[in-house]
Amino acid sequence: MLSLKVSFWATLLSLPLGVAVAYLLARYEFWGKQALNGLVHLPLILPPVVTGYLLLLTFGRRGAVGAFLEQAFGLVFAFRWTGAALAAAVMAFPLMVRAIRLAIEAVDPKLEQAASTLGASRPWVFATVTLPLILPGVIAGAILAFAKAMGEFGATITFVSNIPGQTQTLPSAIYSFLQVPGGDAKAMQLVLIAVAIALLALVLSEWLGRAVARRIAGS
Amino acid sequence: MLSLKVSFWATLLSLPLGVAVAYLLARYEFWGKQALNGLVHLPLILPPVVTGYLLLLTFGRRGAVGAFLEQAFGLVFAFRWTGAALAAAVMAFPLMVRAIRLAIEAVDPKLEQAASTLGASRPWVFATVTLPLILPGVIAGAILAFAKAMGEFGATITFVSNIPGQTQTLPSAIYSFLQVPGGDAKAMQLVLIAVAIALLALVLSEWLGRAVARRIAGS
Amino acid sequence: GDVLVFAAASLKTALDQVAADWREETGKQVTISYAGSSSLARQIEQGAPADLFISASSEWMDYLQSADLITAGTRRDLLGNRLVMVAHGVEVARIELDAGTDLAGMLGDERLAMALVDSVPAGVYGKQALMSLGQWDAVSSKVAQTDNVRAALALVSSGEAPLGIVYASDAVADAGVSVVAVFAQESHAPIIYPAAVTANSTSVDAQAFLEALSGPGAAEVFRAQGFEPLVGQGDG
Amino acid sequence: MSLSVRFAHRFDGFALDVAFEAPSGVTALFGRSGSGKTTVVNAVAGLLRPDNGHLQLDETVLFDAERKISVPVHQRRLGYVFQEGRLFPHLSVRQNLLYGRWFAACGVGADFDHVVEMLGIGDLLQRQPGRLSGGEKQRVAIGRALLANPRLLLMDEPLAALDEERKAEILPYLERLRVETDVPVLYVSHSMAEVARLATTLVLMDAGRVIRSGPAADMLSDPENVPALGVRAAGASLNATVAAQEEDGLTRLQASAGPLFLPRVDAPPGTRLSIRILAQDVILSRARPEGLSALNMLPVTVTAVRLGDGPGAIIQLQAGEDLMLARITRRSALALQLEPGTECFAIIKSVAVAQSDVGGAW
Amino acid sequence: MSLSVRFAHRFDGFALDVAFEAPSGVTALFGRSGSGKTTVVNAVAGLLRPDNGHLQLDETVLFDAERKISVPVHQRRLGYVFQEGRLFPHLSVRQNLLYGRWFAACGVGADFDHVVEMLGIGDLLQRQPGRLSGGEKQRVAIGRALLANPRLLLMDEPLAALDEERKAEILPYLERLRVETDVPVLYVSHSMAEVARLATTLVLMDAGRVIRSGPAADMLSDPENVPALGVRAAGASLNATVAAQEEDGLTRLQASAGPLFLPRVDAPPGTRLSIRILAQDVILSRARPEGLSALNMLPVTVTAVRLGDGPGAIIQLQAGEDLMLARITRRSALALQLEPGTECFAIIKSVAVAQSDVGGAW
Ligand SMILES: Nc1ncnc2c1ncn2[C@@H]1O[C@H](COP(=O)(O)OP(=O)(O)OP(=O)(O)O)[C@@H](O)[C@H]1O
Ligand SMILES: Nc1ncnc2c1ncn2[C@@H]1O[C@H](COP(=O)(O)OP(=O)(O)OP(=O)(O)O)[C@@H](O)[C@H]1O
Ligand SMILES: [Mg+2]
Ligand SMILES: [Mg+2]
Repeated sequence: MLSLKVSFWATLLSLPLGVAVAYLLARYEFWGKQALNGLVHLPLILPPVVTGYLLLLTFGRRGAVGAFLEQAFGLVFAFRWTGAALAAAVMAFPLMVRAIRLAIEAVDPKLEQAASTLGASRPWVFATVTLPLILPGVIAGAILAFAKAMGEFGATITFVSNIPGQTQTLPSAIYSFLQVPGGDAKAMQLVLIAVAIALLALVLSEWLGRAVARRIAGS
Repeated sequence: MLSLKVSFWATLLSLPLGVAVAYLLARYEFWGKQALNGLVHLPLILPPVVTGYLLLLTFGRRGAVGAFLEQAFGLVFAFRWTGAALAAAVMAFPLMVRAIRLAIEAVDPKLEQAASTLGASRPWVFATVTLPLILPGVIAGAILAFAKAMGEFGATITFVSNIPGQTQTLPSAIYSFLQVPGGDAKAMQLVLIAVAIALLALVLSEWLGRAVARRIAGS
Repeated sequence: GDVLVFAAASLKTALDQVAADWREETGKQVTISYAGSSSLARQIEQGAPADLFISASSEWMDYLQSADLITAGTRRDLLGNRLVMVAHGVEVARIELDAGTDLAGMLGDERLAMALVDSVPAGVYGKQALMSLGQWDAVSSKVAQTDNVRAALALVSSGEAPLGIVYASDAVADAGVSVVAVFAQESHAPIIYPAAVTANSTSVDAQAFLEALSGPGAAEVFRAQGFEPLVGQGDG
Repeated sequence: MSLSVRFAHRFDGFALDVAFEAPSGVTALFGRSGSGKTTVVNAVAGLLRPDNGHLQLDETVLFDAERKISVPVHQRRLGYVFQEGRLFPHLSVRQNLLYGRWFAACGVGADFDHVVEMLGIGDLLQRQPGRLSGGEKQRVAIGRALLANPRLLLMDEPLAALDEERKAEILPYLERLRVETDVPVLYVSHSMAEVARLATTLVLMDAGRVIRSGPAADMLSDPENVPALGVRAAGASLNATVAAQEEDGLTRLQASAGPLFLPRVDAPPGTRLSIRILAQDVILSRARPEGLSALNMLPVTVTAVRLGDGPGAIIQLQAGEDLMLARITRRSALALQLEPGTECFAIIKSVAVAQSDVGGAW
Repeated sequence: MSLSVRFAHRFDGFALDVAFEAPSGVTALFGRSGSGKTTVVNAVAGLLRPDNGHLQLDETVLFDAERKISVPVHQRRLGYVFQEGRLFPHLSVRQNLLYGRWFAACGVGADFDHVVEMLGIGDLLQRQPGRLSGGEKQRVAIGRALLANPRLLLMDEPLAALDEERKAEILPYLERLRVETDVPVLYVSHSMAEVARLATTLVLMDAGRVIRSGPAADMLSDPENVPALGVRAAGASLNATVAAQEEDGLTRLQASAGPLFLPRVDAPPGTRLSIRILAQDVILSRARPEGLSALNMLPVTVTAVRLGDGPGAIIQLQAGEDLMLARITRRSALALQLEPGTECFAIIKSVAVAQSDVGGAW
């Protein structure tokens, strides 16, 4: 199903960036930190329509970045499912970053220090100590992002429209049904499907997170 | 400004419940835990319109809960700013719970054990050890919720509609401007205001969270 | 698909039906993207691959036309609609709406549900109608505005608001409301759903589907959904 | 008050099965790393729920697997000094110290100023635990437990991180606690010196089982226990009364076998003390030697000779009314022809008796 | 290899200003709780950036405040045993042990199986650290540091949580490390016995300053240092050669002043050993006493008498080519009329010399 594909890729591809940004925000002080922080939260604050519109202006075919990406890499977002994934990723990004950042802040820097005394450089410390320890947080972030992506529709429909088979995600289909008299029943069916999928993902992630946490606690 | 008031109360009043639910999910195993977890995440998954509609059916004047609340306490949500706050709170709840839950899971149970050996009962342990230690997480959760509340509009307008001066929040005003050709400029002005407010809250909370964390680290 | 249509969301039921019929007839596939007229128009402005645009108001079509984004000569007024007042409940007595009606009194301290009166077309028309009846000043403070007509209808249907102003096409299928009055056509600007082939359409079938939409078969479908087909009233 | 412990518990890879009585006074748990000491203490605290067994403090059943009783941790009124500190990072040192007070049934309890002074943490009261040194943390943890006004003290290697001087300051306090209150103390330590000084009861653990337990004085002076305690820890206690403070800084005590001179013991004449004398600090002589720097020579009678497998021998001696142990080489034992009934002299250097081996009243 | 340390740093409420040299071998940092030992080690590790100063390992400048040099922690090639363990909770014991190996420049380094066996953690390799006892954690931490193939070992109270037996197993290994490699070791400990056994260099710290530092043998046999070290820790080392293993389990050694009998020392005849004899374990006699259980009597000459304020006295003795210390009461010193030049006999019990006081080659 398209929605699944969109949410999956949106989550998967934004995860590394999310971890990177969260790490940056949690562990470094730099000029413009608050600006970055604000930028990350922006999609949460803005009405989705505005976000979608801004995406359209930036990543649309006529948009600055969009045109460049198309020329340089043949990468088109506008009115493709990739665009839906982009919109979902952007909307879900603040949730993901927050969750991961909280997890990073909870890691005891003393363990990272111990790793560095044993010869691990910063990237290695991150890969071998920080990352495994924040895994439950990363999973939580990913699941939040996935759920959000499954539910996202305001920005998506504004950015890439609602083209069946191409950019129509579950929520935008729900939206269309809700716009016409008598569509409620149909809409509710779709809602149930969406809820079922998201809950499944949720339970899966809970279970995964628990397993990881248990492994760490060693009990 | 109404949006501020709505977001503020939505955040403030849902905070205790958020902490309670997060604690429950983080520290206990019980029958129906996954169901509760799913319920909490529901507003994230569902299109906001659907959430708004469900709120209308439940908390509307003719809704089961709404009618009861009106009779029992004279508490009316429909077409009041209180309703907008309710909608915002419901929409923001998953974000808040996730953040707080992550923080709780990062607290070392050994410290809680230490407190209980010193005579603190469970609620006291929570109040004197767990809560202070998760404060940065609670602040993060609150700020996420506040930001989300500031940006929330789909569920709000569906539930309490848009009564200027009573339930018209910033996002719905922005939406209105975007509906007419040439309204973009006006909409962007409002967007800037919204962004400014939210960023202010963000910076404030960052600062607060940092102060708390520094106090705990003692450095 | 052979033709990609960008259409206002309120047309979904009818358009889906027409598109299905047309495919049976011609074997051609029509794909329809439903969203708010404003979103769709902006997307077309940004190069969306739409072949045909059906707007819920003239405004957004004018906007595209002035930017030369629709093929000259293909624009036509496809449908009209009527504005009605609905009340909560089944078979509610009709209301005589004129300057003397005490609409505010009927509402008491309850609300009149409408779409956004300054931006969403149904709301704009409703406000015009109430103004022409001299009712606006009395009820303006009691209006509950929603972001689309369907939400306004839901407010009435659920009993949250006793009265609401919606399109006739919306009132058709909702069992929880009854139409208590139909606003006179002259009391507001004409409600028109214009359609046009976009300027950068590459589909050879777009014009054909537009013709089919204006045809008698389509008219029947539209009428069944509460719309008023305006065949032959286009400007081009 | 008295604590009775009997329970079994399994981790995967480790099984624990213990039973012992801890009367009032200090009960020391002694055993190798990994032998299950912390696990026992955790079970008594209620932090671990054993698979089965029974825990009782006086009349109060704390835990009973069969009757499904388990008093919640916070109602057990404990003072627990954890092996790893566990200070509350968000509270200042002062708040940490006073934490237990919030919940303590009002009662006399330890005096704040006194505890702070003894632990030498007066300068640290406003600090956060994150800014303390390892030993400072441990001292605060001790203070926190003492100030909680507990009915049962659990101390898991409380002094391991501390230097000798600081230990020497804290030990007398713990001793006084033992003497002045009847709070039972469960005390885990690797240091036989601490154990010997403090313990009224000694529980020897190995691989999850109690191998021996009983009154510390008996356990320590029993030659049979030497292998378990380690040869360097064996020794016995003499009971003595302070006779006089002499002017060159020595204190003269009277034991039942004769006078004993020790470096200044701060106690008025008449005080009854228990003095631990390590077996390895005792030299035996058939004749009364002359011209030695050692001041103490007690006439004793050999009551038992235990030749070990190695080069050493443990000789049990009757010194007046008390028993003593001497550890000498097997070669000397043979050379001196020591056997039960042999009369000889036990030579003890004054300075070999550490301040930490001079205990409170008996 | 040699480490040179000189730096100053201020916390609020605590100022540190130290300078010392740590040549290859073990440099022990000794001082009270809170005197700044961990802070020094952290600065050497690079975990703390001092306000100013200079750190150098051989030719490599690790830190220089003026030249703004600070080698990143991970390039300093350290093995750091932290005061609080700091095992990686998400890795198994085996993975913890091998962590440093991933990054170590390939080299010979310590042998995995050997270290595991010595530390007695063979059964724990598959466990997570959360399921270890306190002492087990500390042992894994020691192993992790040893296996990192370091150029500099930092050990902050590595043995504090361990029982005597385990200590006795680990100490010889550390000693061998000292002898066989030239990795400098900075060693923090509260136990004078450990320090005396291991240290080649001794740094005494108090309140953030180095009060004395120098070669351990000199420092320990200098009567002037007795107050700083604590009376019970004072003592000196005799150099001796293993002469024969006798059949009753004793080992005969030859020191420059005469023969010494000790409980079995596992070393072939000819091995040169350094034997630490605590001042308090020495008894002095003007005449050669007869019929004593003590086997070792060395003819010595008094070289210095230091009467303290208290009841004790420290006597420095020339025993052949070595110096020794004896701690006796002031009363005995006067009674025996000891003064520089006096000839007498030093009596040392064989069993009083602990295995942990018999050190490696000199
Ligand atoms: N959660 C656990 N799961 C499995 N084994 C455990 C667990 N906790 C402790 N153990 C094992 O139980 C044994 C006893 O542990 P305990 O902590 O009681 O030892 P201890 O006597 O306190 O040792 P130490 O002196 O080193 O602190 C150890 O072998 C340890 O590895
Ligand atoms: N972050 C900090 N801020 C302020 N003071 C500190 C900080 N860290 C340590 N101190 C203080 O510096 C002094 C030295 O601490 P350090 O940890 O070096 O002591 P230590 O000699 O290792 O003691 P211990 O034997 O107890 O571990 C202590 O008085 C401690 O309170
Ligand atoms: Mg333990
Ligand atoms: Mg330290």
